Formats: sequence, C-alpha cells, structure tokens
Amino acid sequence: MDGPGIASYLIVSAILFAIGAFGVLVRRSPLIVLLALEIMLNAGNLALLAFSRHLGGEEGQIFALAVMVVAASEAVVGLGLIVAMSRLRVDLDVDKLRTLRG
Amino acid sequence: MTPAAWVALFAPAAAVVMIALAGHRITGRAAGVIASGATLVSFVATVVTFALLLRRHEEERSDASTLFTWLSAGDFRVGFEIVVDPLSVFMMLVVSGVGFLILSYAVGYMATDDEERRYHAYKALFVFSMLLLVQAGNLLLLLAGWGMVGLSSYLLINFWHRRRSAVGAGKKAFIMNAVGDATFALALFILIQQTGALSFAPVFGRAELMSDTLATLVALGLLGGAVAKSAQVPLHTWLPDAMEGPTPVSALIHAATMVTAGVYLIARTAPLFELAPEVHDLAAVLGGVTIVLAGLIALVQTDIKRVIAYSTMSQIGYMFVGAGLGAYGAGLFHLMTHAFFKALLFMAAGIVIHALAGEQDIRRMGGLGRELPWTYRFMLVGAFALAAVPPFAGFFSKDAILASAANSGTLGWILWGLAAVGAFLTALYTFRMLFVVFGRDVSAYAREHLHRERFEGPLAMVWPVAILAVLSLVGGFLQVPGLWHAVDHWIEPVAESIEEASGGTAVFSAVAALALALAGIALAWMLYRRPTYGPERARRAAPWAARTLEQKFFFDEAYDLALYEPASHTASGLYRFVEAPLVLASLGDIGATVRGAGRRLAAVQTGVVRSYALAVAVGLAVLAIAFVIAS
Amino acid sequence: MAGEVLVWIVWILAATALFASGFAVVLFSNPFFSALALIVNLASLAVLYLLLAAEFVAAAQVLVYAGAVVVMFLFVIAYLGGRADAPWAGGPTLQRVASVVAAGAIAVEVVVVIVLKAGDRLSDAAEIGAGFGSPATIGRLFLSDHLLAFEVTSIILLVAAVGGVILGSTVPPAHRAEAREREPVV
Amino acid sequence: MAFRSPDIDWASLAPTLVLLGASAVCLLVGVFLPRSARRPFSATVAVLGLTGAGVAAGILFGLDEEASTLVRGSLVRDRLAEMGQILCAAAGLVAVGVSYWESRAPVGERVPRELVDERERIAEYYALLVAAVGGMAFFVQANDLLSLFLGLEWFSICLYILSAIGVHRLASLEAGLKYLIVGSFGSAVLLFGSALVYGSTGELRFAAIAEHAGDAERLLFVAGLAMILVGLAFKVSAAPFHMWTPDVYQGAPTPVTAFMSAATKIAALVLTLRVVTTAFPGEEDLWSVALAVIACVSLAWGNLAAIVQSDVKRMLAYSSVSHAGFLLMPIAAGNALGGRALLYYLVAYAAMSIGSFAIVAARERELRSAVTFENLANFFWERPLLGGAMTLFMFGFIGLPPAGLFLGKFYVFAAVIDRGWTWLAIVGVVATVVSIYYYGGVIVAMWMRPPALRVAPAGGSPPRDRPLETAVLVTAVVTVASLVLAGPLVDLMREAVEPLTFPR
Amino acid sequence: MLTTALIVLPFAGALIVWALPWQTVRAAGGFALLVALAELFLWVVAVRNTDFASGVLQHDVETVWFADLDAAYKVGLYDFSLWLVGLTALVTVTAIAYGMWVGRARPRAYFGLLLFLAGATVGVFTAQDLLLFYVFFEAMLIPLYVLIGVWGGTRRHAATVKFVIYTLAGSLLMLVAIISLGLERGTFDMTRLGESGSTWIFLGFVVAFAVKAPIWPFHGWLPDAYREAPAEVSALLSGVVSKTAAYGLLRIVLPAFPDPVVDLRWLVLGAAAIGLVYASLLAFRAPDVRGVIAYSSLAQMCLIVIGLMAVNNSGLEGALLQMVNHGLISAALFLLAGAIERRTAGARLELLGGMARGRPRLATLLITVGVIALAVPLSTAFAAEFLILNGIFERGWGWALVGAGAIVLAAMYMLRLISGVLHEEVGPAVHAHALDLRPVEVAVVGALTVTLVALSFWPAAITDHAFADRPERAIETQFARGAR
Repeated sequence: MDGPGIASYLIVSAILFAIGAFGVLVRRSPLIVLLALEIMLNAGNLALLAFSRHLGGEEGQIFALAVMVVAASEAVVGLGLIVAMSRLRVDLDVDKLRTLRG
Repeated sequence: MTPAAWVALFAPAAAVVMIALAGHRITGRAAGVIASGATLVSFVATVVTFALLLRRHEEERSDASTLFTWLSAGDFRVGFEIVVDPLSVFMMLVVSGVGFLILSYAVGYMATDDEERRYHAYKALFVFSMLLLVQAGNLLLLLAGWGMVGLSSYLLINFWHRRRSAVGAGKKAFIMNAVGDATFALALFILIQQTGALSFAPVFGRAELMSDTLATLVALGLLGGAVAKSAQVPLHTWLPDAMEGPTPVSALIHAATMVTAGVYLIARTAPLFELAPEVHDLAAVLGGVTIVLAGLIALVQTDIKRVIAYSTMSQIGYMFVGAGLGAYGAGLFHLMTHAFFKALLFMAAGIVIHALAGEQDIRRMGGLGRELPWTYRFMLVGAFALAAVPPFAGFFSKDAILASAANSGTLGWILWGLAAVGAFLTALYTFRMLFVVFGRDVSAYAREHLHRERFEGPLAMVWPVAILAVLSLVGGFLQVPGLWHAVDHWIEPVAESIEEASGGTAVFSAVAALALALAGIALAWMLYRRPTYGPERARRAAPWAARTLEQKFFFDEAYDLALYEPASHTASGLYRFVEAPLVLASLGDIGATVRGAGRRLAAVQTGVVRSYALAVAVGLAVLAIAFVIAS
Repeated sequence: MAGEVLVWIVWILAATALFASGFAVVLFSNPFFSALALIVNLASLAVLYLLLAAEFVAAAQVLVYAGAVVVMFLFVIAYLGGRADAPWAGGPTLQRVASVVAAGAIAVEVVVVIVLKAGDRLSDAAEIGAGFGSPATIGRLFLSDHLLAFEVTSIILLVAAVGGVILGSTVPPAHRAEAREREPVV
Repeated sequence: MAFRSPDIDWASLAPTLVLLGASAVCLLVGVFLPRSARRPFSATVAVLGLTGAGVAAGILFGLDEEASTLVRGSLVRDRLAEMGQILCAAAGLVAVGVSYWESRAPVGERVPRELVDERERIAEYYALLVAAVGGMAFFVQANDLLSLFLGLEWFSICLYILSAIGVHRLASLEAGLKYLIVGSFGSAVLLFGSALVYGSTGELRFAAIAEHAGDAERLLFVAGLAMILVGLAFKVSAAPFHMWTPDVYQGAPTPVTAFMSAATKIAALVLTLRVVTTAFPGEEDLWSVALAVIACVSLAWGNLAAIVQSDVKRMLAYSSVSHAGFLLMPIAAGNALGGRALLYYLVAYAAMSIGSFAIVAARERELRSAVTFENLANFFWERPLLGGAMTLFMFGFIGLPPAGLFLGKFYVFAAVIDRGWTWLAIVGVVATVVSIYYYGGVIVAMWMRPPALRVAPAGGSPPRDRPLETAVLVTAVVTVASLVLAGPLVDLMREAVEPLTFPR
Repeated sequence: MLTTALIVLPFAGALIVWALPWQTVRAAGGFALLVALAELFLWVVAVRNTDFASGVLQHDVETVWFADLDAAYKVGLYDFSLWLVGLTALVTVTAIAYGMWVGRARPRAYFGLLLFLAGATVGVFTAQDLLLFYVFFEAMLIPLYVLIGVWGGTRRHAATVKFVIYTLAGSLLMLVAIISLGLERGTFDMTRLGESGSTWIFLGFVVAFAVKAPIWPFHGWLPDAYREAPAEVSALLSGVVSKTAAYGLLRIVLPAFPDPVVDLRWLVLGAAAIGLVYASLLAFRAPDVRGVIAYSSLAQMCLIVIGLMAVNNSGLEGALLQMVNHGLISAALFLLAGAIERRTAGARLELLGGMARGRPRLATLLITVGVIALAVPLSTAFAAEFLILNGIFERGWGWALVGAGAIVLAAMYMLRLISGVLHEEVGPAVHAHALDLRPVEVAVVGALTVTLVALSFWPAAITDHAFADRPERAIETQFARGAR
C-alpha cells in the first residue's frame, strides 16, 4: 500500500473522535453539538474504512455506509427537535435545558 | 392416705377459684367463710392423714403420690407430686391448723374493708401455696410452692395498695425473695446435673456422689433461699416492712407459717446440708446473729407490729440455730410453738389496732389493760411464751434448742451464748411492749379513739385468739427435755436430730436461759412499767448506738447504696449512653448520612446534558484504560 | 516512488485540513461557520477514504453528507438565525477541563495502543483487487450478504423522516384558536 | 457479475416483519381515516401487531430447538432472541393500554378529544411505538456488530422521537434532545468500539470474533470491548452512563417512560448477555469484573439519588438505574444460572416497572400535574385497585413476596454466589435496604398520609380508564404469577439461554 | 393437606375480607374473626390428628415449585411447630376480636391484613423449604408495615421505616445465607439439608434472626414499633412474629450448623446474655407501659435464645415452652396496655396509678399476667425459664447465673409496671370515670390468661408433646457434639 500505513489513519481517526467528543462536551449550542456528533461518527467511519483496507474486506465499507445513513437520521431528528424547541421560544442553549435535573 | 393429702392441698385452691369466679355475687363475709372453710377442710384432711400415718409402722411412714407429669425435658421428668411423711404432715398440721384459726379471725378483722373478697382469695391462695410447699414431693414443686407463697405474701402485703409504703414493702419482699428463689434454682440445676432428678429420694440417694465443692454450692443455694424466705441476716430487711399488710396476714404469713419455711427447707434437705457441714454451720451462725441483731433492733421499735416482727426474725434465728446444728426436732418444735404464740401475739395486737382504729404506734397507746382485759391476758400468755417462761410453750422449745447447742462443741457454745443473750433481749423488748401498751395510764389518744365492741372485738376475732392462747400454754408439753421427745421422734424418719445435752449441762442451760429471761422481764418492769428517764438516758449515753439501732444497722441504706442505686444508675446510663445514641439513633444517623450522600449525588445531575456525556466519556476512559492495563 | 510521495503529500494535506476543519467546527462560535467547516471536514475525509480505496464511500460522503445533510443543517441554521455562543467565556470550568482530559485520554489511549503495540501489525495492508471499494462491489454486497443492513438503514431513515415531520411541523393555528373558543382554559 | 440474492428465511424474521407491517398500517391510518377513528383503530392495529409478533416469536420459540443463523450470519434465530422478542412485544402491548387515554395537552389546557388526537398524532405515536418494538425485535436477533449497531439505532431513534412527542411540553422536548445527544454520543462510542474489534479480529460476526480473538491485536481488541460495553451499558442505563435516564424518564410522556423502562432494558440486556458470551468469552475475566463494578456503581448511585427525589417518576427512574445494577449482576456472574436469573428478573421487573409507571400516569391524568410524594397522599384509599397494585409493585421492588422480583433477586444472588462473589450479593443487599427508604416512601404516602386539600379537577373525577386499569392488572398478575409459576417460567428461561455457552 | 389448609385459610380469608362489599367493622371484623376461629379449629383438628410419639414431619405436602434449584412447596408440621401454629391462631383470634372491639377505621383493609399476617406466620412455622420459609418470613413484613404505618400512633412513620429497614436488612442477609447454604447443600429442602460447617452462612442466619427476634444489639426498631403499633398489632408482633425468629434458629440454624453452633456459642450466648440484663435494666427505667413490655419482650427473646443455644433437651424444651408462654404473655400485656391507654391520657407510668380501685377485672388480669410474666414459680413461664437455665447450666454455670440474676430484675420491672398502673394514688392521667374492662376485653385477655393458667397447671402439655424425635436427628447428634 502506498503512502502512510493504516496505523496513521487510525491515529487520525482517534484524534478526530476526540475532537468530536470534545465538541459535544464543551459546546452549548445544540446545533454545534449535533455537528460534533457527526464528526464523532465520521471518525468511526474512518477507522472502519482503514481496517477494511487493512483486512482487504469490504464489510467495513458497508458498515461505514450504514453509519452514514444513521448519522443522517440522527441529524434529521436532532434538527427536528431543535426546530420544535425554537417554537416554544426557548434559548438554543443546552445548558439552559435544566427543567429536568436533580 | 394420699387422697386425703390431695384434698388438703386442693381445698384452698378450690376456694380461690370459687371466690374469684363468684365475684360480686357473694358477700365479703361469705368469701371469708369459704376461705376459712376450705382451710378447715384442709385441716381435717390433714388430721386424717396424720391419723393414717400414725397407724403405720415407723419405717413405712412415707408415701408419695404423683398426679401427672408436670414438666419434662427428655428423660428429666418432674411430677406434680406430693409426699406424705412425718415432716410434711407436721408442717401441714401447723399450716392448716393455725391457718384456719387466722383465716377465721380475718373474717372478723376484715369485715369493714371493701375489698374483703380479694383479701380472702389471696389468703386462701396463700394457704394453698404453703401447703404445696410443705407437701411437695420434689424440689421443683417445693420451689414452686416457695415462689407462690412469696407471691401471695406480695399480694397481701400491698393489699392496701393505695398506701405508697405498702406497695413498696410488697415489692421489696417479692424481690428479696426472688433473690432467694434464684439461688434456690441454681442449687437445683447442680442437683439435676449431678443426680438427674429432683424427687427427694433419688436426690438424697445420689447426692453423696457429689464433690464437696458442689455439695457446698448446693447447700449454699438452698440456704440462700431459706435465708431470704425466713428473713435471716442479711436478707431480712423485707420482713419489718411487710407489716404494712393487714394484721392477720402478718400473723399467718410473716409469723406462723411462711417465714418459717426456711427451717422446713433445711430439715427437708437435711441430707444435703449434712454433706456440706460448713454451710450447715453457716445456717446456724446466721441464725445466731439474727437472734441478737433482731433483738437489739426490736428494743427501739415503736410500731407494735414491727416489734413483733423483729421478734419473729429473732425467733426464727433460734430455729435456724437448731436446724443448722442438726437439731431438727428442736427447730421444728420451736417452729410449731412459735406459730402458736406469735400468731397469738399478732392477733392480739390486731385486736388492739382494731380497737384503736388502725393505730400501731405504741407511744400513743397505754393503759389498755383495763380497757381490753381479755386481750391483755392473751397478750400476756403470748409474751410469756415468747420470753420462754415455763410452763408456756416457748420455754420448752427454746430450751430444746439451747440444749442441743450446748451439745455441739465450741460453735455450739458460741451459739448458745448468742441465744442466751437473745433470750434476755426477747424478754426485755416483749415486756417493754406489753408494759407500754397495756400498763401505765390510759393515753390521750387511746381515750379518744378507743371503741369497744361487744367483746373487745367481733367474736370471730376473739375465739381463734383464745384457742391459740390455750395452745401457747400447753403446746410446750409435746416435748419435755429429758422426759419425752415426741417431735424429734416423729420426724426422725425424715431428719434425724442430734442428741441434746443432758444432765448437768441441760439443767445449766435451762436455768441460765430462764434466768436471763427473767432478768429481761425485770429490767422491762423497771424501765417501762411507768414512763422513766432510763431509756432516754441510755440514748444520750450512746447516741451512735441508738441511731444504729433505729436505722436497723443500716441494712436498707447499704442495699440501696450497693444494689439499687447502681442498678438504677446503670439503667439510666445504659439508656443515655448506649440505647439512645447507639441503638435507637443509629438508623437515623445512617439514614441522614445516606440521605446526604444521595443529595450530593443528585446534585451531580445538574440537568446540563454535556455533563451527562462527560460522565460517559470519563467512564469510558476509565474502563478502557483499565482494560488495556489489565491486558 | 513518486506515487508514494504524492500519496504522502495528499495524505498530509487531507489530514491537516481534517484536523483544522474539525477544530473549526468545534470552536467557531457561529453555527453557520461551523456547518461550513463541517463541509471541509467531510471533504477531507472523503480524500482519505479515496486513499483507502473506498471510492464508493468517498463519493457517498461528498454527495450525501456534504451535499444533503450539511445543507439541511444550513437551512435550519438559517431558519433559526444562527446565534453565536461564546464557547470559552467564563474561563476554565470543571466541565471544560474534564472534557479536555477525558477526550484527550480516549484519543491518547487509542493512539498509544496503536503506536506502541499495534503499529507493526497494522502497517501493512492486504492485497486488494481492482474492484475493491467500487460501487459495483459495494452494490452487490448490499444486495446479497448485507441486504438486511441495507433494508434496515432504509427503515431507520423512514423512522427519522416521520420523526422529523412530527417534531418539525406545527399544529395549524386555526385549531388552536378553535380550541380556546370551545373551552376556556381551566 | 453473478448476482445471488441471499436465502432469507423470512419466517424467522416474522416478528420484526409483523411489527413493521403494523407500524406501516398505523402510519397510513393517520392519512386515510377520520380523526375520531384514529385512536381506536391505530391502537387496535398496534395491539394486533404486537400480539402477532409475540405469537410469532412464541411459535418460533416452540420450533427452535437448535439455534441457526440467517442472512449470512448477521442475524441469529434462537430461543434467546425469541424470548427477548416475546418480552418486548408484551411490554409494548401493555404500553398500548397505558397510552390509550394519554392526553398530552399542556397542563391546565382542556381541549376536545379529537383535537388532542390530531395534535398528538396518535397514529404516528402508535406507529413509532410498534416500530420501536420492531427495532428491538431486530436488535435481540443481532449476530454481528453491524446488526447490533443498526438495531440499536433503529429503536433508539424511535425512542428519541417518542420521548419528545409531547411537543408542547418543554420537558418532553428537553428529554428528547438530551436523550438524542447523549444517545448519539453513546452510539458513536459503540461504533468506534465496533470498528476496533472489527479491525483487530477482521470479523463482524460474534462467533467469528470469538474464534479470532486469540490472534487479534489484543490491546485494540480490549479497547474495543470496553467501548462496546459502554455503549450497551448506556442503553441499560447503568451508572455512570445512566445520567440521561432520570431526565428522560421524567420528561418523556409517562406511557413512553413505562415502555422504555421495560423494553429498552429487556432488549439491551438480552443483547449484552449474547455479546459478552458469544463474542467475548475469552475476555470473561475483564468484562465480568467490569460489569460487576458497573453494577455496584449503579446500585449505589441509583439508590442514593432516588432517596432524595420528590417526583415519583424521577424516583422510579433512579430505581431503574439501581435495578440495572441488579440486572448486570447475573451477566457478570457469567454462568448459566446467571442467564436464567437475568431473564427471570427481567420478566418480573418489566411487569412491575411498566405497572408502576402506568399508575403514575393514572395519577397524572387525575391531578393534571406531575406526581410527587406529596400529591400521592391517600392514593390507596381513593383508588384501592391501583393503589393496591402500586403497593404490590413497591414491595416487589424491595424484593418482598408476593412479587416475582423477590425470586428474581434470589436468583440473581444465587448466580453471583454460585460464582463465588458473595460480596456482590452483599452489595445488593445493602442497596436493597437503602431502597426501602424511597419505595417505602411511596407506600407511606399512599396509605398513611392524610389527603391534601386540593381543588378537584373540573368535571369531577376522571372517567374510568379501563385500558390503563387492564394494563395495570395484567402487570400485577404477571408480577404475582411469576412467583407462583416460577417453575415453568424458569424452565422456559432455561431453554432460552440454552443456545449460549457460558464461560463459567 | 391439613397444613396447606392452615396456611391458605387465613390468606383466603384476607382476600375475601378485602373484597367484602360491606365496610363496617362488624361485617369485616366479624368475618375475619370467623376465619380466625376456623383456623383455631383447624389447629385443634391438627392436634388431634398428630402423632406426638413419632417426631417425624406430619401432614406434609410437597409440590415442586421450581426444579432448577430444587425448591419446592413443601410444608408440614413437626410436633414442636404445631404449638407455635396454635399460638398464632389463638393470638390472631384475640387480636381480631380486640380490633373489632376498638372499632378500627377502614376495617376491611385492617382485618384482611391481620389475617394475611396470620397466614404468613403460619407459613413460616410450617415451611419445610428454605425458600418457602423465606417467602413467608418476608411476607409477614408487608402487613406489619402497613398495619403500623396506617393505624399506629403519632410517631408511626418513623417507627415503620425503622422496623422495616432493620428487619429487611436482616432478612436479606438471611437470603444471602439461604442461597449460599442451598447452593452448598444442593437443595433447599430443609429436611434433606444435611449439615454445613460454614461460619459465615451461620452468622448470616443468626444475624437475620437476631434482628427479627430481636436480640441485643439488633433491637433498635423494637421500642418504637411496639409503642406505635396498635395494641393488637403489637400483641401479634411481639407475641407471634418474634417467635418466627426463634423458630428459625431452632429449625434451621441448630440442625444445619452443628459445628458453628458449638464454636460460636459464646458469641450468641454473649449477645443474648448481655441483652437479657440490658433489656431488663431498660425495662426497669422505661417511662411508659409499652416501653416496659417492649423491653421485657426483648429480654424474654434473649432468654429464649439462651435456651436454644444450650442445645440440649432441657434448653430446647424450655425455649419452646417459653416461646408459647411469652407469646401469650406479651399478647395479653399489649392488649391490656391498649385497654389502659384507652382509659388514660397517655401511658406514662409516672402519670398513672391507682387504677385497681374499682376495676377488679383490670387489676386481676394485669396482676395475673404480670406475675406469670415475671416467672413466679409454678407459673408456666417459671417452668420454661427453669428448663432454659437448667439447660444452659450444663453449658456453663455463668450463663445460668446471669439468667438467674435477670429473673430478679424481671421481678423488679414487672412489679414496677403492675404497681405503676394499679397501685398508690390515682394518677393525673387516669380518666376518673374510666370503666373497668368491658366484657369483650375481659374475654379477649381472659382467653389468653386462662390458657396461661392452664399451661401453668400442666406445662408438660407442651414439653411432653414436642421433640419426640429431634428434627432429622440433627439436634440430637449435635447434642452429643455440643458437649465437647
């Protein structure tokens, strides 16, 4: 295989995963949280594809495609929720969603 | 023979049930008649038993009868069992005979009380218990009767339960007797362990196999019971207080029968005591000490019943000396005569109290001899008997004990000495009381409160007293030193008495004791015939001694200090320092801690969704790192 | 050799873009810019996918993801008026520090594991045929071995669509008014 | 380009397919039927679909003495899966009864029923409910990581929407969004873990993973295992991955909570059991300890936090966290006894959990406000049937007879003690003791508190809620029957776990 | 079948009472009373049909419950359990009758729960399977919890929570012990259990029973529960329910753990002996009527445990007899306490007194029961305590010494109770016109008292008809071993 080895891809994927996780953990805008979640799922995809390449089997690619769809679905539901909340005139700030606590 | 004994036992029990069930449907007098009638039945049945026993050959005068198994555990079985033998019949005669007289007296004495029925029921219960005690065919049943008399005694002492002092006295009597019961029970445990039985014959048969230590412990346990029940030093303090009960109670329970049960016990378990000579001697020593101690205290008592009560203690001391030295016959003989004359004294005193509307303080009495001449005469008979002046009954029985002591070596002579001092004291305090109450001039109080009935008291109260007076006069001839020993002989199959002193020693003993008694009477005459300064001067001369006597040698205080107070403080301390903070509050504290932890944990749940994801991330990091490290 | 150098260059560029855009997504205060950064991010990922011989996935990535999903995001952001938040206002809080630590720990852990232990074994890749990752291969797999996965993804999508409708649509205001008229608020 | 479509044993997918069909019918109802007919019709369809699925799974259960795989090994057909399907379908069925008269109108606003129906999108509600059960039915059959991930997402997305379906209540939306964010986070973790496992073994199928585990890159493999465990523990709502649970359970419409609390646990736990035993038997020493620790943390956290709650729903949510701890114990035990214990416990727990949330729903409808310990006062004396059932459930959660959970606890403890982990059983005991505080609190409120003075809801007492009462009655009967008929039930569970090989 | 009938009858009665259409005390209580009387009758039938010579399990039924762990519905009666069943039946009758007389609110629930409690208790005494035993053991908690919590005194909530937490903590520990034992022995059948040498399992059982009995220092729940519960519930609780713990020690611990019993006898005996003295002292200072009864109950349970731990004929027979005695005594005392409380404003002893005057029935019954309670010789309690102390004397004279001392203390606190209520001047809390006991009260307490008096006349009625053979001879083998 040309270029960097699979390990390099995996390292990239792990760092990307961490970046996404970091985004989820620190951002308060639900939109950006959703975006960060997309990054996390994509990091998983990158790992899947790298392994797929490493193993020479295509299951990883299939998995990645399925994940892509799932990610899209989550985005749809998430956006729907955000829209619904905006109708209730709620600030788009996850930290202010604190009616349920304790 | 045994059927009659069973009848004797259950007749009073039946009376209790009848009175209890009848409740308000019968009058108090009827209840009294039932109770005394039942006791009469007991007495008649006892006489029948006695007659039947008398007809038998000396060796065969013992018969046991078991109704059913009362208690069992494996191979250990205790029957509801009575024994009919000379000793038990002797006691039955005293109990049911004197009991009948006193119960009859009580019908009159209690006629004005509004809880008369209860009284008669308790009294019948006592007679049942006492008969159970003396008839019991094994030690457990004996202990049962032992406890039951304690119970009846408790119930009767605080019969007038609105009086705080009566209630306290009842409790005190019960608890001190419970101590005795406990040591008694412990002795039985050893016996069961060693002999596997509690019936007299097997226990005595196998007891010899016990080690000396165990035999001593057994005897000590039994002695503990006897001392408590018979109000001997040091478990004697309840008896004077017990005078809070109605006077017939004092006569029956705290003079004639129950308190002498200790003597019976020692006689009954003589084989065990003989295995432990030290304890046997201890019994005698305690008796001797009690004689003097009680006699001294009695000198300063002002309550007519308490004077008699201390004299009771003192007289039982004689019996203990007798029984403790092995002179069972003498002890039991004194038990019987004492029952006669002490019941007589109490009942005569009861008439006085009755006549003075319940007053018991001798300082308020005086000159009653003229007002209550018959009572005075009865009392005089009792006093002479108590002071052991011939030919009254007390002389013969006390002389028998002294003679036996004189024949028992050094210890015997020491005890003889104590007994002789006791004889002097007895005469002194008895006649002090007699002179103060009946002599002198009629006191202001008596003038004001005396109310005479047709014959100094209701007839029901007088005739039993008269009978007892006769018995106190002639009862002593049952056994005359040197001539015949009917009592010794009678109980010999059960407990063989030691030889009395004879010849010169016997004469010396009798004369010396008599001399001391007469000296006591003479001293009383001088001091108390009319008010003198003698007693007051004596008091001034030795205030500490007077105080000691008035405080009864500080036994009550000592017990309070040594037992009651510590127990009470321990209880409060336990509650304050253990129960409340550790046991009761423990859960509350744990609960508060848990709740606090819960509150903190719930506070972590801030509602901020990012923190939830963070928890997942942290958990994941920890788990993954742990896994990697573990691999 | 030249090919390999080229691959390296492309890889480095893509990876750099990936990280940069990733951080941009996370750190931009305006969601609109974040969404745009995500497009870059997804595109650089697609490049990496290509390098991993996943052609079809790379294509799908660009078309479906960058093209559709992100556009949807942009619509919503536009609809709501992308409000900016200040991600770092207020200094380091426990949540932030812990977030950095936790996210970093996960990344470092995997990286360490890969570098230290798995690096050698993962360095080489399997020999693959020409059809590897091609639309044809993937399509055949989807309709044979992984038919079920294919069907299920469609169901999930359908469910999500229904959810989007339920959550996103509104109750006609007429009905509301009607409701109020009929029965007053208790 | 030979194209060969796989042989799919459609019959073995029957439960899922029936549910999908029912869901589709429900959706169409929303389009074609007049509003007034939607509620009864869609509910009927849901009932039929769920019953059908349950029956189908039951028939398959009867047939399948041997386990078999389908669709090239990505799914499995065995009794464990079918038992899971039956239980999930049953939970759904009861949930329909609980949902039937649910009014999600904002508090204080009274609206006509047909309007409520319209607003609530009743048909879509049932469609999603049935679809969620369908997802679970698929999920429990999963035999590879891909099916696992997809099944999980399937029912999760349904649940996100269901939680948020009370779109006019902020709490409901909040619950939905929180669930979605944390849930997706968990999914991403699960995905990354799956990728690592896939990469290190080269396999997606569970059995194959186990085969190749020996020559896998071990560190990557165990890191992947950790991530998969976290993803599953998240769904089980085991601490510390549980933090969404109280918020979501409290915010979601109560019938949804009832359904979730039972069905999610069933599905997730059954699959956890399958994954750890079939895919990771060699790593038993790792996951058993990990699960035991997670169980302990769940017990501690769930119980302690539950004590201080005042909202009954939230308290029950924390209680479900603590029960997640109990439910993880038998898996951690890693023996066949544990397998039976898990399934048996699940039956009793699911029944009681739905039942208790249903009663909360009933009280909510009566009061038109959230149910707290305060306003539960005197409940037993007002509603003896529901109150009696709630009493049964609360005593049952503590582990007192005549509820089956009593035996469940017994079995769970037996499993861990059999493994030699008596300490774990002791932890369970301590947790149970702590739990008396809050379960007892409910009983105290219902029986012993004098009724608070309150304004009766306009229109007098609420109409009798037959479907809900039926649902409660069913759960109560199941609760008791699971104790009385423990023998046959345990035999069933024994057959259900037969396909698995336990490491111990 | 007879045993099953004994168990099922109260449960069925409870269900029927709950479902009755009438809400009056007369209907609900009357029906419950009928059921309880029927139970008593069934017990009499059982006594008549029991062979006391054989000593084997009788009237037994076995149905597989779940074969998985060899747990079965197995019930039956030993000669000694029969007496405890009888105690339960009798006390239940009196409790229900008393409850009717008092006229408890919400009668259907109340009397149903009383019957439920009776059923569970009978179940404990008859279960021959560890798990079944545990089921019944726990089932007793539910009615008690509610009965105290709903119908109790002013501080009932705290009392309830405490009671339940304590007892449940103990019994869950027992669950762990049961499981461990069952897994170790391979069966939960108590008749086939064999012997175990595990100290930890032994301790689990002991602690569980020690909480339930209770034994010092696990009695934290006792004062509050006994004070706050309705009088008849306290009667059942201290009279009957506490006996299940002693029964558990007798039926499970002694046969199954012969070696630990010997090795750790000092521990259990130590706790019981301390508890005996401790409780007696606290009873002596308890400020109120129920406090005295409660602590005396604790003392008595400690004494019973002492008898059990003697593990010899005398100790066991004595303990069994004392279980029955104390059941009757404390039931009677609590009912009397209830009667006293109805006639006074608060039952603090310092505010009571003088109630004997004009109330002969109250006085007679209280004194009779009281003196039996303090084990006056010839009473059945005396017989039992004598056997117990005799039994433990063989194990060590010191224990008997402590026991004998405690009997003196018992006299102290019981007399204090009797005098405090009945004697001296009329206390300020006593309602001046309070009547004597009414006929129902007399009948209820009288029934218990008459039984006690009858037993005093013939304690061998029980001691001669129990332990004809030790359960599976286990205790007997242990007896031999216990001697070392």
